[in-house]
Amino acid sequence: MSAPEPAQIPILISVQEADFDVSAEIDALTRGRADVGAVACFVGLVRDVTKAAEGAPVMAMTLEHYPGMTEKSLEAIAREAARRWPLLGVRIVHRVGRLAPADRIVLAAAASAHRGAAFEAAEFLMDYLKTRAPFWKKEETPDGARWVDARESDEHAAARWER
Amino acid sequence: MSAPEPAQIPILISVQEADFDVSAEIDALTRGRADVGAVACFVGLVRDVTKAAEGAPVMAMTLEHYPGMTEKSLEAIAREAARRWPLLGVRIVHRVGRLAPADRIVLAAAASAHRGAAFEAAEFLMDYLKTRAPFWKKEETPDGARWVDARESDEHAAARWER
Amino acid sequence: MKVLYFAWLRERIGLAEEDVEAEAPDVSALVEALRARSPAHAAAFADVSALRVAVDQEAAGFDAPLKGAREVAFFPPVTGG
Amino acid sequence: MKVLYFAWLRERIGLAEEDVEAEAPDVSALVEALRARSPAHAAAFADVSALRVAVDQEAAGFDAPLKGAREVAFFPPVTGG
Repeated sequence: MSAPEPAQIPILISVQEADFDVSAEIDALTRGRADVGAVACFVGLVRDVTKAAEGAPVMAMTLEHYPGMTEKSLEAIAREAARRWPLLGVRIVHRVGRLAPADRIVLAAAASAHRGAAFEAAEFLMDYLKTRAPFWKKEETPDGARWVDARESDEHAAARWER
Repeated sequence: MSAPEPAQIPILISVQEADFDVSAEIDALTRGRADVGAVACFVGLVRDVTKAAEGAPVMAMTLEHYPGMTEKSLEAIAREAARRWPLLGVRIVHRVGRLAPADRIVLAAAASAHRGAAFEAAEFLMDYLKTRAPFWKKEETPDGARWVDARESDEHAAARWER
Repeated sequence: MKVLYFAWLRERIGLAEEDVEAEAPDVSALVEALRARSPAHAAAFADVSALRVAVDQEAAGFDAPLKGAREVAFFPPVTGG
Repeated sequence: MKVLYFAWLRERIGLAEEDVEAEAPDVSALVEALRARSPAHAAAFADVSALRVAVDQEAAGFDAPLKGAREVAFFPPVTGG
């Protein structure tokens, strides 16, 4: 069974050290077009508590990635979302390098005519990004630096979309 | 059975003619705090096709509301979301007055430590807003102006959250 | 008691609000009293299943009591967002 | 063939990448060859269930064939987003 190819829609992927502006990124999906009725977006930020202990304060975080594969995997995730939902645009921005608590890490946004598809696609983008895109977080705490462990809950979240 | 009251969190509600800036609104939920790891947000925009026919072009739309009740109902919806999910902040902005195609209509954003709660709460906010907040849309088309009919699909979406 | 109308109900009745002195025990009784006000009222309230009501700015049913109520609003199902 | 390491695997082996001339038919055979390179390699690859692999920048399994492969990357489960 081969699913029909979705119409070409804007799929915009960035992996960058620089911060991003959420308004500008959403505008890039909607500017000059009046068929978009809904944009669902997600912003992930650095928390100052470690996920493992919810205790030791995080002073900073470094995000490592796999240049070359990263962009490809994010684009594949976006294209899979566009295959599953009637989307009109997808935007993913993921930062790398050293980040401080409260810094933005990631933006995932999906545009559609209606909100159901936009919400589901945005959640799908994040669940797949969390489990399939080659990023690794290293947290700096008073006890030293350590690599963040993968979360089983992220695997469960991604498994919801398997089919 | 009385559910425990959630801790006081920022619940920011605006009903206004002016446009809004998504970045600034998200910043208002996250500025100066590093416990927020996730913000899910939704932006609704004016489409240039009527929902009924998906045919006749919409030239403009006027949003009427019930001053006094509007803010109260939006705040009640936000508080209900905060009772159901471990949220760290809620922001709703809804515009009223005359809007053109591609104009922003509504912003709903939910902040939490983790993305699952943020996504579900943002979707809940929109489903309840669509069916419980006193706004009415009137579309201007070449065939004349007409009030938008309520959508059964919105009732179904809201019914998911009944309990 | 202040009675408010919104959206197409406001347009059909030709009024955004009016003061009504009615001894109506509940919303349905108030609707009966309003229907008697004018042919426009009667036409607008012909099918109340198409309407929603709020009593003192809280969503209510047509069987809601009106004792002590200061403001009753009638409107079509909402379509914001 | 270029072999890449990321995150704690990179730190344990002490290399981000290296060129490997191995006649490994699949990823598991490559892992065997890498283990023989140094005690650090052997320790890092002691438990491959903790590792993931990509062949030519596509996620793959440890049974993936390496015929024609130009770049193989090993890394822990991803933790971005």
